[in-house]
Amino acid sequence: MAGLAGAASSGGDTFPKILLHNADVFGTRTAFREKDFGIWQSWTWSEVLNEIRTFSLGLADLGLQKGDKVAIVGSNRPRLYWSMVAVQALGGVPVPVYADSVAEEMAYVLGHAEVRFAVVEDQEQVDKLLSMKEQVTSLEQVVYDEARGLRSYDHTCLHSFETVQQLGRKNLEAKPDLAEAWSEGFSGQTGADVAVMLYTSGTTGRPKGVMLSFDNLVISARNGNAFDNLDQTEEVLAYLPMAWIGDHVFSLAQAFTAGYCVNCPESMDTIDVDRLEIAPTYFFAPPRVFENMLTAIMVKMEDAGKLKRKMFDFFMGVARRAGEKILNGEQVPLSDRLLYGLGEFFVYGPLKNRMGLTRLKVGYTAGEAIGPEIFRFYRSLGLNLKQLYGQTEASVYITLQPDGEIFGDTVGKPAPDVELKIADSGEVMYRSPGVFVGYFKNDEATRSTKTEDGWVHTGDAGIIAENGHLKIIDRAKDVGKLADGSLFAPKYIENKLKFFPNIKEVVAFGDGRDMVGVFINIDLTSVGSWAERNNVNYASYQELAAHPDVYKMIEGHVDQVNRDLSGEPMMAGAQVRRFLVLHKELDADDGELTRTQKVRRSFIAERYAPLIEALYDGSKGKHIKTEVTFEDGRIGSIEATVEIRDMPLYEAASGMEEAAE
Amino acid sequence: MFYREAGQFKTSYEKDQALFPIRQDKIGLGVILLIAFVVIPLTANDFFLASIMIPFLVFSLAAIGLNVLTGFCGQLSLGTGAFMGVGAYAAYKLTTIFPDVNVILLVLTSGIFSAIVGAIFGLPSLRIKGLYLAVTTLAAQFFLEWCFIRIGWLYNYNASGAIEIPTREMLGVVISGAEATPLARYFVVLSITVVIAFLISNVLRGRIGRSWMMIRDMDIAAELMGIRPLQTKLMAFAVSSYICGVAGAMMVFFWLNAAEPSSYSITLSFQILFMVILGGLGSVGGAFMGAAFIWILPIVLRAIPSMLGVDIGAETVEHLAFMVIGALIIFFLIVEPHGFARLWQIAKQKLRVWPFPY
Amino acid sequence: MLYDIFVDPFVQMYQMPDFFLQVLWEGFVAGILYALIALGFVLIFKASGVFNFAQGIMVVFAGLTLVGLHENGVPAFLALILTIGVMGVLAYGIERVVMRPLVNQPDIILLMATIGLTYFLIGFGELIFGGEPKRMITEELGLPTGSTAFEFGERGLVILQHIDIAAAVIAILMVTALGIFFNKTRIGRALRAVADDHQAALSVGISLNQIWAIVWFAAGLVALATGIMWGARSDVSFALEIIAFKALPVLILGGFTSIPGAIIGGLIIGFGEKIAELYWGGLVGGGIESWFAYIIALIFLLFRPQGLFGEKIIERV
Amino acid sequence: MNAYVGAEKLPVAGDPEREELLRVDNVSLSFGGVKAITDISFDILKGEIRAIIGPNGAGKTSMLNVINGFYHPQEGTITWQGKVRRKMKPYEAASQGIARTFQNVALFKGMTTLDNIMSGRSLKMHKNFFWQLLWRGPAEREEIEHRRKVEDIIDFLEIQAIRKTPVGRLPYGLQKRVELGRALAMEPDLLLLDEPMAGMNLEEKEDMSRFIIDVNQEFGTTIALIEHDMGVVMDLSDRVVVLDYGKKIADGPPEEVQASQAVIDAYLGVSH
Repeated sequence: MAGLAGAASSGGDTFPKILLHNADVFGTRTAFREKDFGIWQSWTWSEVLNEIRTFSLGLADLGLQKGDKVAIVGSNRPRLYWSMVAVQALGGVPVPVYADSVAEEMAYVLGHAEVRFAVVEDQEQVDKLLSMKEQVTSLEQVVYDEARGLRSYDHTCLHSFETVQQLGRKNLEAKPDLAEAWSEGFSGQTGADVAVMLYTSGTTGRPKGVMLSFDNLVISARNGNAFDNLDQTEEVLAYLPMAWIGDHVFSLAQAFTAGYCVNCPESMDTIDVDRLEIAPTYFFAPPRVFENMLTAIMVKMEDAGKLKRKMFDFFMGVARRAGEKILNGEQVPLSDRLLYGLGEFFVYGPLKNRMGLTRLKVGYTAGEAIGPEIFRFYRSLGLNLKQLYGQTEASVYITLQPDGEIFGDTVGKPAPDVELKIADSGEVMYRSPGVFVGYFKNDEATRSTKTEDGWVHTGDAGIIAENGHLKIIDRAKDVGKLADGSLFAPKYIENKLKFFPNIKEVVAFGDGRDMVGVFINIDLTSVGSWAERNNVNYASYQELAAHPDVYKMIEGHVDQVNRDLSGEPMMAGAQVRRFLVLHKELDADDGELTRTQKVRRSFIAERYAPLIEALYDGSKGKHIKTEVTFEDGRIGSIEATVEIRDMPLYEAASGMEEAAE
Repeated sequence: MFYREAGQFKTSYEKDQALFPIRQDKIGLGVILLIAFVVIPLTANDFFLASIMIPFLVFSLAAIGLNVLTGFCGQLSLGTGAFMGVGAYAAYKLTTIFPDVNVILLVLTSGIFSAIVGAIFGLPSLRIKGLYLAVTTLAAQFFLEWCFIRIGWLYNYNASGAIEIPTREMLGVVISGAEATPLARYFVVLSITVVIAFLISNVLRGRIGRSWMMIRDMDIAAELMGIRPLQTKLMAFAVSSYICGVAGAMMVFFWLNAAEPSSYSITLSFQILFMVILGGLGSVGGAFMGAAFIWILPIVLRAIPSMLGVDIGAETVEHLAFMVIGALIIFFLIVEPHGFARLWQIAKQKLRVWPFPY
Repeated sequence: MLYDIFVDPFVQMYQMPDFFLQVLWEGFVAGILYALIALGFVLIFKASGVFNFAQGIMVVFAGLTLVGLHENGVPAFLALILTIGVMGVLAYGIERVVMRPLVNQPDIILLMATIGLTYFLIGFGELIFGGEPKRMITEELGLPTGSTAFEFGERGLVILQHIDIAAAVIAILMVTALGIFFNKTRIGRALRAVADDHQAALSVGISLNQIWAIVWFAAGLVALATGIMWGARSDVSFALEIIAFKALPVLILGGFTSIPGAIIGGLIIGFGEKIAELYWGGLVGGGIESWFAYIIALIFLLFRPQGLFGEKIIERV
Repeated sequence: MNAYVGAEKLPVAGDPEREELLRVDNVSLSFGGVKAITDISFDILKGEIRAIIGPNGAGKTSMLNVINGFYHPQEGTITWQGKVRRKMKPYEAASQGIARTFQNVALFKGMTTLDNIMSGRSLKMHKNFFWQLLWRGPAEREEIEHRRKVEDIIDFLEIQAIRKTPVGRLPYGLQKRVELGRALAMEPDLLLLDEPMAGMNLEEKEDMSRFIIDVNQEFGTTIALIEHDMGVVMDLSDRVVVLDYGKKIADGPPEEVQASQAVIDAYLGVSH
């Protein structure tokens, strides 16, 4: 493995070893910060070593053994990150779990992983774990970070983070050579040992536990650091779920290998302010975050004064024309360069400042396709935003966009050390040092995903373009054919529609049918502000969604997409024939979305079967009643008559001309 | 726009509670101080120093003093002029009694007398609120003014009834009296004003400042939370009067050289009150802005006709200036009752969130 | 010393009763005039909660307009009517330009606005009429001049100026007229409704703006009367503005909203200050008139913060 | 894993273990002849949540005002921590450990959330004027020491996002929460809450109830509260005293009080 030589030359091959190294080399540099009690509480690397060591020793005292699984549940907090390394130092395996998953989901994961210990954030999580002690019989000890409300609980098996650390500290005082012994304990670990188990949320079936070794993570992280020249001076904001591979790599693996600082926000309410304060130099977000930021910008600008809006529009025009070229180092007329400089002062700079991206060195978006308009918007401001394509099974990195080779519709070239190929079925496959060890207690799945010689099925259909960049079309299994044989890639259509800010979510149907029909979810922020400006009155989401003016607007968007599709030879056959606007927002609480906010197609097909039926039987509308879960957990139902509209189609050849008119 | 705050995060309460937590503000303040201490002395002529800057600083300090009482503690006072007078007469008597003591020290000491007098006239504030309290401070104004006229001892029984400031030196430089250069006086006034403004800002952000604001915002709640109303109000009266007293002493020592009782009349009280209101109640920075407006505007107004080459009698100009000032005061009260400080706050907020409206 | 303070003045009063009576009369007249100014304050405060600092300058302004018009050849009575018209325009202007945009602002802001108004009127008045004192056109208006001396006791003499008698009579007439206006007329009742409850007033269909214009006009008329009376005693000059401050202690005594309070307060201050000045003032060098009224008010406030006729305030949380 | 001892409350009424914190004996209060409170006696035990309920105008707020020294009763005595107290100023009550919130939020409108809660620490801060002038050194250290305590409260009440917002701009529900924070900052022995949930929606009420219970359990603070929402009162309180027209008509555990005929009559408005 080529990349390993340079990257792994220092620091060690497991996180506990890297920790020792960092405490030594970066001792006084800040390693973690957390906005807590109003200020950014900070820890240097040597302090972090100390914290992790005492906690680790405390866990050992509580009886944590090599090979034990430890659940980590909660939002991004330094202590939870430390817990993972503390567990690893004892030879245990941390299992981060999505903190907002419902008890049932969590119980399955914890039971499957056979966790013995759990380190959790607060009372809410403790309650959740206590409620599932029947399902999770292996669970013995629970450690919590936040003591609030837990005073009166029985503490025989429940410990606060501090008391565990005190335990460790006491032992350390009693036996001063314990520190030495602790380091000794993990010096024998190798890169091949399992470092962490991450459960993939999976759009279908039960979650699977992906076992990643230290090598997987450490080498991938070092390659990533080298690729973007990341070093100990970076600042990142850890705000994505800890159970997600993205966060694990960015906020732990890369942070440890590069030695940079991880900042945990105060709460999800304050994230915008926290990002503004920290101004991360390396930022990672799914497209959704960028979309929301852009929507917020546009909505706010709508409320700005006329002059300001004019100025904004003018300079955004300049940015569209010249911004990306300047970022890519291309030739730009002097006048545009000057205007861009002016725009930087008046608009781009302040805009980046408000988003907290002033210091951004490189930003990534991944997880889903990002709208080309959105992508271009950020890049035209001079932000080095790039796309990457990755998976839990690959320790994130499969392909990356190198600096200067940014194309909106592709996800980049293979990352360092990654081999890529397209299977005969059209499915993308890869082989890399980051390839996972296997699925925990699920050899069958492991075998069907990972070939004997180490190639992994991504499950995505894609093509490699002439310039060597990978282009993803859809999930391999979702790509289907219409009854007339034309290619139907639902995600492709959905994404095209979702790139309109007014549309939040789309579900396309058509496999095996004679035409394409779609469900559309409007974006409440965007459409709501549109309604306000246009004096459209509405009392509820449902009313807004069914409003004729809204329908008209959406119809325009669908028409635009059909035109676009007609221009692409492979996709022209699958234009949208009929659509409807859903009366309720798709929601993870109702099981319609995954916890990472991806559409659960089959579930929706089942739940809204009558609507699908109506899409294809030519009716103009359909009455439907749907069960919903309210925020407080109550179950209720809403009903509505949903209108269905027909759309004209464009011919594949003439579509181009019409579009050009 | 100029406020690019991304990346300014606080890792300690010390920094979070700083007077100017935003870096750009710190830079701005630095620039202002640089101009005040270096650029103006190097470039300005005597007229500018003696007729604009020195009075402006003196009034700023007095406005800060009144602001402590009215803006922060919510107690309306119309006796500022008299409290300034107490400072002036006290300082004058002190130089007579202790001719060898540094005059700056005496000016600073004179404030203590003013503080005592202020606290005495603040006593009724325990029972009296709002406009009624204003009347009691008017009592102080007229009573003290009368004292300045009738008690000859205060002005050393001069035939003129005025106090005249003797020449005093510090470090070999004449800083008071007719021979003192405007530059020397400017430096003294500037230093005292800046230091007191800084010190009082410290008080205002701490426990004591908070207790004043508690009384101002909701006196009943404050009392139920353990604030002793009388002590707290008296302290505000004393501190406010101290600052006004020092300003009053500076007024005669470093600006006018001589003063009559009428220098500290009710007109002065109103002038200072205007500075506070237009500058913004409850803002130290606003006091400077208010003082600049009220002091400098008439000078500019008087200068306009001659600049335009229009030949109008000096008296007419004076009358017109009065009208314009009166009208502008009403105009600003209507536009922004919370004063320039609020206007600046709004502008600053706009700059911070630029290009967004909020 | 103690003798000078506690005994001697009373001995004097007894020994020279004519002088004492003269002092009382002086006090009475001063009191009436203070009361008239205070009345102007009360009218406006009652209806709009504005502490009108400009009342003093309005007195001067009214007086100057009257005299100024006459100087320019306008017959006295026509000048009087025109002046009333000017005060009406002024009241309307103030309501439109100053009060209406500042509605619902805190007391202190409104107070400041009236001080701003004072500056404006001083500048405006001086611009038109010049800064020199003018003689009031007392005779031209048909007001009495001269004086009558009453013999008192064996060798005593009390002198009553006719204009003072006229002032007293006019003041009494004015108060009576205002009393009738407030109690018997529709607008008067509306004014009282506004004073009691703005919301209620609105709900019975009275325009607040109208009412404010009317009270400012009424205050303007009172100012005109005060200006004539006071001008007849001394001269019409901007120095008169200072007497506005005298109205403050009067208000404190009488309460900010009570018309009888203003009268009684004015008299107390008038009597008190003259007696104190003439019998005790000499002990401390004289001139105590300038602050004596305030000290009375201050002492009074400490015991009765709500004034003579104000209602007791019960604080609630 | 062992079951935890739940948030069940220990019975308080008549519990000899519990010390008496405050006792009101035969208190009567009138304003200019109008009787607001007539001959009322009750006690508050350490660590309990005591509710004072009654129809509008029953004298509940007056009762609180008497307890914290804002009104002085014409008759009767108040025994605070074993000492009978005479006429007492409100700030003395505060310094002896009685804090309260108000029916109509009485926050310091010109200050931020943080400063409002800091103001609750006033009694515990002592650095004199001259240290304050200097700021650096003792005054700053003291300020920070108390800031930490205040940040604990902000964290406890989950109001981090509004820390530096002027309270005037906050919605009503949050203002009430800030006010509770301000009272908590005084670390009182007795916390008086005057209609802590007035004007709140269901969700806000639930939050507030949780905070009240948490305050009582986490800090052991004794709480006396006035509340209209009977459901809330029954859930929260250990004992309830019912007033009507300034007189006490019932006193006891919630269930008992709820069943009392006098109480039912009072709430239904049966004439006397």
